[in-house]
Amino acid sequence: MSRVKVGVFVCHCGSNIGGTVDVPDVVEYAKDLPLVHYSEDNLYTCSDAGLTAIKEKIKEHGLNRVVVASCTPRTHEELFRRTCEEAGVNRYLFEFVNLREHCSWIHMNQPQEATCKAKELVRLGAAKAARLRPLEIARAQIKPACLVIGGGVAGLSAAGSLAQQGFEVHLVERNDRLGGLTVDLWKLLPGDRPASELLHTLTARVTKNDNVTLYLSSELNEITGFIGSFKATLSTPSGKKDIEIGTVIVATGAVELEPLGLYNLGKTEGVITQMGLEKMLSDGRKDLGDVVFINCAGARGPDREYCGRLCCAVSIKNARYLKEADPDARVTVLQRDVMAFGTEFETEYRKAMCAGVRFIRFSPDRPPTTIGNDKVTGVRIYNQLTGEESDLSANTVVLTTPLAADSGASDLAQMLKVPVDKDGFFLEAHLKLRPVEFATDGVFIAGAARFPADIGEAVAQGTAAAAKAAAPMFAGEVSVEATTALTNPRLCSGCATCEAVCPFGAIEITQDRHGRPVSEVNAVMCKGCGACAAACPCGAIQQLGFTDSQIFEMVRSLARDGDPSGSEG
Amino acid sequence: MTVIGYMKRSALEGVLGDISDKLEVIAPLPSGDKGAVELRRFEKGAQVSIGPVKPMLPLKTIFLPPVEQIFRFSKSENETTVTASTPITRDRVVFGALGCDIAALALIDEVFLREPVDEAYRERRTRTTIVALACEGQGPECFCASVGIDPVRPGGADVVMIPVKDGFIVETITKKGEQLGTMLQGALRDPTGPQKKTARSFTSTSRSDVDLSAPAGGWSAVWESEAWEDASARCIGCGICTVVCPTCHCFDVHDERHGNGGERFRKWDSCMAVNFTMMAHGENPRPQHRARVRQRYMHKLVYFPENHGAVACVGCGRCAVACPNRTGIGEVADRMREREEDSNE
Amino acid sequence: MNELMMIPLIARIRSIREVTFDTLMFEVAIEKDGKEVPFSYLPGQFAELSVFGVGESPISITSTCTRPGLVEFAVREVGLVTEAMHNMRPGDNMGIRGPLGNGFPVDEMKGKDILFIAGGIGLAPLRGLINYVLDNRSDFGAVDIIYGARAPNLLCFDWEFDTWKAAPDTRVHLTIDAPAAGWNGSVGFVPAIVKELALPPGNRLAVACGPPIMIKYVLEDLAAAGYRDEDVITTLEMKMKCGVGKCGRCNIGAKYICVDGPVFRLSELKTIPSEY
Amino acid sequence: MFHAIRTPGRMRDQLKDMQTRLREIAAAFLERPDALFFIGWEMTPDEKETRPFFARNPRQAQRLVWNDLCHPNPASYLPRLRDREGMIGVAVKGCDARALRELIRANQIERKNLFVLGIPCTGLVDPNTGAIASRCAECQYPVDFDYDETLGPMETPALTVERSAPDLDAMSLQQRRAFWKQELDKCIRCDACRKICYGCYCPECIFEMSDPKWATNRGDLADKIFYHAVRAYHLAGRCVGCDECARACPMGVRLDLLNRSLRDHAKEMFSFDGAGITDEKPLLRTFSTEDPDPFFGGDE
Repeated sequence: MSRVKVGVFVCHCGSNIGGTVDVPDVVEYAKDLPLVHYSEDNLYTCSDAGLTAIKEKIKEHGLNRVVVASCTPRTHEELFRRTCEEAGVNRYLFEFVNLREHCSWIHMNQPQEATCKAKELVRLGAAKAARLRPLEIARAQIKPACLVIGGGVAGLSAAGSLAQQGFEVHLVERNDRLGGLTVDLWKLLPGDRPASELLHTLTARVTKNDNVTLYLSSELNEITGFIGSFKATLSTPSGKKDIEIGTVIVATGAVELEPLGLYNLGKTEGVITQMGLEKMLSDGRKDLGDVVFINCAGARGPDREYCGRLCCAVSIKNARYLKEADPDARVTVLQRDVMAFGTEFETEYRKAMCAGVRFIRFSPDRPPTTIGNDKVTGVRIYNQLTGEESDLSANTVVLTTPLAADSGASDLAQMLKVPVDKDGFFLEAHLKLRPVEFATDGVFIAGAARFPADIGEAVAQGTAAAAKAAAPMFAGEVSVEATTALTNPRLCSGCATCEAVCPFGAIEITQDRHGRPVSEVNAVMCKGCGACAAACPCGAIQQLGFTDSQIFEMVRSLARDGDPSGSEG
Repeated sequence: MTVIGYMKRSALEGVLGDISDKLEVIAPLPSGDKGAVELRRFEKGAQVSIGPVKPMLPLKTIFLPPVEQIFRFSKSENETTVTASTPITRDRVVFGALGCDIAALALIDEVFLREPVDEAYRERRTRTTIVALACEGQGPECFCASVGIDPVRPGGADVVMIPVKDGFIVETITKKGEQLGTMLQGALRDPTGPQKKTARSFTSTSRSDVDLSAPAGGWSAVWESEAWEDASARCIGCGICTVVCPTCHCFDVHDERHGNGGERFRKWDSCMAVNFTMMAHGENPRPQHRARVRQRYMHKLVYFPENHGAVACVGCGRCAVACPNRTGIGEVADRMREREEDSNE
Repeated sequence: MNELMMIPLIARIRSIREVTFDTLMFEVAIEKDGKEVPFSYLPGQFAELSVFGVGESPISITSTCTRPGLVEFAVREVGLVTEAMHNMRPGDNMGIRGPLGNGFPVDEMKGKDILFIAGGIGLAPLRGLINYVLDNRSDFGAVDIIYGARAPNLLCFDWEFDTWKAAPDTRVHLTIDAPAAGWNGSVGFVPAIVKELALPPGNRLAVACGPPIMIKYVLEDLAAAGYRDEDVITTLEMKMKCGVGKCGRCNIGAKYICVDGPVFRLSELKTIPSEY
Repeated sequence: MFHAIRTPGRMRDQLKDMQTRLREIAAAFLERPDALFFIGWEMTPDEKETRPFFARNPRQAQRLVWNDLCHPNPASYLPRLRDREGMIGVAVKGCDARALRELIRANQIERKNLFVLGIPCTGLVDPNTGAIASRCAECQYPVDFDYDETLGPMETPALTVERSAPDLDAMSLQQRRAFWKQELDKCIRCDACRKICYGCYCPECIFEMSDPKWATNRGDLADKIFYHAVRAYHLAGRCVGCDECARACPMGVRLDLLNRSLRDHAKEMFSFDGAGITDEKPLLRTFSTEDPDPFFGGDE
C-alpha cells in the first residue's frame, strides 16, 4: 500500500463555523497531525472554488485520504465523495468531520472551547482517515419481472400497472378466482356501482395482457435471493413451478374478523357479519326485517386495539340499502362514533340519516346485548347520549367487524424476511416516507395486507407499489452501498447471532470448506446498519468504513494525544 | 558448607526486618484468605509463612517478572530517545527458597546468561542472595528427588536453613552466603548437639520414583504417536502449567504508546496459547492443540536436554496441582513410555 | 551486546524505494547515542526492526555486506508493524537490533557453482547473497538465478536484473505465474522452470527462498535431479519475538530459527521434526 | 475408588448403582462402529477429585465414575471436536446439559453427532471443604433436553443450601469496588477461566487479537478488571452457572460470584431466567423497547 497522505480541508461555512471556531488555528493544528500532509481552510469548501481546491491539492500533494471538516454529512458527504472520486481517490477514502452541527452551532457562546473541540474532532477524523481502505460499490442486475402475491384489488392494480409498463408479472392467487374479498361485495361507494363492474375492469387488464402469468389456486412455497434476483417456488395445481423475478409485491389482503360468540355470533340465528350481509344482498335477499348494526364489533378493545377504518362507511352504505329496499323496516346503527372521513363519506352519512337510518351511540363500558335464544329478536342498548336503556326489535343483527391480518401472513413474512406488527399486519419501511416499501430492497406492500384499506386505497396503493417496483426494473441495475458488513471467517464461530439480529435478512449461516458453520453477509441486501457487527460475540464482523480498527484509532488518538502531559491514557 | 548457628523461628521476622534496612528482602508471605503463599517483598512487621506451603508461583518470578519493562522511549521532532529500564535498584535476598525452584534458575541461566546475555536477568541474579529452606517435601506431588535435585542443600543456594525444633540450623555455602551470614549473626546461637544431629539427618519425602526418561526407541519414536492425541484430549490449553512451572521462560514483547513516548515490555507467554506462533500474515505453523501440547512436553523432555544437557523439569509438581484436570508431567511421560492402550492423559 | 538483547539502536530512514505495490525498501543508517555507527553483517542475516510504540518485526537484510553504506530492508505490508513502517518518511527512526541469525555459509560456498531459486519477496534475503557472490565473482563458479513472481509488477528488485545478467558467467531466468500483457519472458511456476533448466548437480549448490509451497516442490525436484541434501540451502520463517533464542517460540524441534537459522541446509532440516 | 464426603450412605449406594449403569451404557455406546469416544469422568491419580475422561473402548468405560465430585463439565470439550467424524458420547448432569443446549443452539456442535446420557445429579461436594458445592445451591435443573438415555428421572433435588458467599448486594458501592479490586488483583491472567468455560468458543479471543487491539497486555489491575468485566458481560445470559471458571482458577478468584451477580441482575432487570433452560434467546442478543434502562435514567 502506498504511504498514507491525509489532506484536511476546514470550512468556515461562511460564519456558521468561522464565526465561532478559529478556523486558521485548526488548520495550523491539523498540519502537525500524524500522516497529515496538507491542510487549508476555505470560506465554503462546498463551493466550486473549494471543490477545485480539493482536487488540485490531491494532485499536487499526492493526497490519498481527504478529510473535510464542515457542515453535515447529510447534505454534503456525497458531494465531497464525488469530488474525491473525480480526482482519482476512492470515494470511501473520504472522512467527514461535522464541525458545524457537532461544534460551532452548539458552542456558539464558547469560541475558545469550540476551537479546542474542533481540533479534537479534526484529529479524530484524520486518525480514522488514515485507516480507511478503498471500497468498491457493488452493482446488482435487476431482472425486469415482478412477483405479485395476492389477486385482490391491490394485487390486480399492481399487476395491471406493471404489465402495462411492459414488465413480466407473475400473479399468484390462493383462491380459484381473482378479486379477493371484493368478489363477495354487492355495491360500492361512492356511486353505488356494482362491485363486479370494477372487478371486471381490473381483471380484464390482467387477464388480457400477455405479460401476466396467472397462477390461480397457487401459493408461494419458498423464496430466496435479493433485489434483482429472487428465486421463488410456487405450488400450483399443475405442480411446483420455479420462477425468477427482480421484485416482489405483497398484496395478500386481509380477512374479515369473525369473532364467534361475540354478540352471540354463530350461536343465535340472525346474527351475521357485514360480509354475510353483502353475500345476501348480492344474492338479492333484502327482506331482513328490522336490522340492527353493531359497529366496532371486535375492534378498538383490549384484544384488538385498532380501528377498522372502513367499517363505518360499510355500515352506512348497507344500512341505507336496507332502509331504501324496505322503508318500513327499522334500521339502526349502533356506533361508538362515526368515522365518515372525506366529503364523500360525510354525504353518504347524511343520505343514510335522511333515508331514516337511526344512529345510536353506545359506550364500550355498557355494550349492547342481543336478545333471543334460537333466533334473534332484538338488541338491548344503553343509549350513551340519553342515558336510557331500551330494547330494539331486530330480525337481523349485523356485526361490523374489522379486517384482520390473514393467518398466513406471518409465514409469508418469515419467508420474505420482512416484519409484521403486533396485529399481524405487514409493517412498511416508514409510515410516511416509504409507505409501500419494506426495509428490504425490492419487496413492496400494498392494500389491506398492510392495514384495513378500502377499494380506492387498495387501487392507489397497488399502483404506487407498482411504480416503486418499476423504478429499479427500468434502471436495470442498482448500486449498493459499499459500507456493508463483512465477516472474517477465521474469527467467526458460526453461532448465528448475526443472522438473528439482521433486520434485512442479509446474513446467512453457510458452511466453509471444512463444513463448519460460518456467517456470510449478502452485500446487496446489507444496509450497513451495523447491528450484526455490534452483536457478534467474536468480533468477526466488521462494518466497512467503521471497522473496529478505524474506531479504535480514533479512540486511541483521543486518549493518547488528548492529554498534553503525555501521561498514561 | 559451614554451620554458622541456630536461629529460633520466632526471631526470623525480626532478623528480616533488620536486614531490610540494608537489602531488599523477599520472603514467602501469606496471600489471600485460603492459606496460599506468595513470594513477595517483605516489609517490617509482616508475618513470614515459611514452611509447609509451596508458593503457587515459583522463584522465577523474582528474576523474570511476569511483566517487565524493557525500555521507555520518547519522541521529539526527528529523534527517538531510548532509555533502558533499571531492573532493580537494591541488592536483594530471597528467604525460604525451595530446592526445586533454585535448581530451575540454573536451567533458566542456560538460556538467559548465554550470549547475548540478558542484562536485566543477570543483574537480578548477581545482586540476589538466595537463602534456601531445606525442604522435606511439601506435598504428595513433589518429586525433585526423581530428577536429581537435593532438596536439603540445593546447588545454587548461598545459604541453607534446615528446620529443627522451633527454629533452623543455618549453613552458609557461598561467599555471598557468608556475607549474608554476618548480617544474621545477632540472631544466631551455637547449635546444640541434637540440633546438629537433626540437621545432619534431615531428609525429604520427595518422591524419587517419577520417571521422565525417554520411551523405548527414543522420543522421536513417539513424535507421531496417538498418545499425543490422548495427552491433549482433556487438556483445555489454559497454560496454567506454564505459568506455575519454575523452568518455563517464554515471553512475548509488547509496545505501548503514551503521548509522545511509550514503553516496550515483555510478559510471560505460553506455548499453549493459540496465537503463540501466529504470524502477522495470519499463518500459524502450530495450529493444532495436539501440536502445542506436544511442543510443551517435548521442549521440557527433549529439546532442552538436547540444547542444554538437562531435563527442564525440577519435580516441583506444581503443574499437576494447578492443572484444572490435575495432569502432571510425570503422568504424561509415563503414558508416552508405556503407550499402553488404556492411556488417556 | 545490549543492542542485540532487547535494547534497539536507532535506524534512521534515509530513503524509501518502492519495490512492488505492497513492498517498500528502506535504506537506513544505524545510530547509537546520536552518532552514526558501522553495522556489519553477513548475507542471510536479519534484524529486528521496530516502530516505537507499535512493535518489532524480524526483517531480512537485503543489502550487501560487501558494499558499505546504508543498510537496506525490503518490507512487505502484512501486519500492524509493517503497516506503520509503510507510513514512515525519510528522517524518521525505527529501532534496530541485529544482525541476528546465522547467515549463509559463504566460505563453504566458495569454489562452487550456485543456483539461486527465489519466489516473490523471497528474493530479499537472496539479493544480499547474490550481490556478495557477484562482488567476489572470482571466488565462485557459474551462477544461475531463477526468480519468479505472480505478475511482472510483483518482481522485486527489478533494477538489479540487468547488472546481474551482465556479470560474467551469470544467467538470470525470470518467470511469472500467468501470461500478462507486455511480458515476453517465461511463464510458469518457479519449480517448473527449475525442472526445465535441469541444471545438473555436479559442483553446484542450490539456494532457495520463497513461499513454503514453492520451496516444497523445489526441494522435491532438486532431490529428484540428484542434488545432495547438504548442497541444498534454504531459509525458514517462523514467528519470532526476541530474535536471540530466549523468548522460546521459533523452534522446530530443538532448533531455534533465530539463532540456529534462518539458513539451513536440507540435510539439517531432515534431522528435525517435519512439523513445528 | 469412590469418595463421597457429605453424601449420606443410602444415597451413596444409589450413586454407585448409577455409576454401574453409566459404565454399562458407555460401554454399549462404544461398541457402536461409529463411536469415537465417550466423555465422562475418572478419578484423579490422588483419588481426591475427578477429571474428564475420554473413554475410547468398552474396557476403558470401566474407568468412568459417577459421584458427587464430578465437577468438570464434559460439554465444554465439544466445540473443538465438532470436525470429528463419528459419534461422541457425553455424560451430562444438569448444569452440563444447560451448557450443551446452548452449544447446540449456537451451532457449536450438532445434536445428531452426539449420544447424550443425562445424569440426575443430587448435588456436588466441594472436595476442599466437604460441603455441598455453592453452584448446587441455586441449581435450576432438571433441564429439558432430548437425552438419548438418562440414569433416572431428571428431577430437581431438594437442596436447601444457603449461599455462603459474601453478600455483594448488601455492600456499599465502595465496599463492593474494594472487594472486586482485591479479588481481581489476584488474577495472573493465565486464561484458565476462559479456556475451561463452555461458552468461550470464539475462534480467537478478543484478548488475543493484535489488530484490532482491544486490550493492552500490561497485566496491571486495570487490565485484569477489563478482562474479567468483558468476559462476564460476554457471558451474561449465556453463563449456565457451572462455576468451572472458579474451580479452574489457580489463584482462587471468586469468578463464580461475578457471573452469579450478572445472572441475578439479568433475572431482576429482564426476567431472564438463566441460559440453557428455555429457548429464550441469550439475553444480550435481544432488544426490546420495554427493556429497563436505568443507566440512562430510564425506567428501572
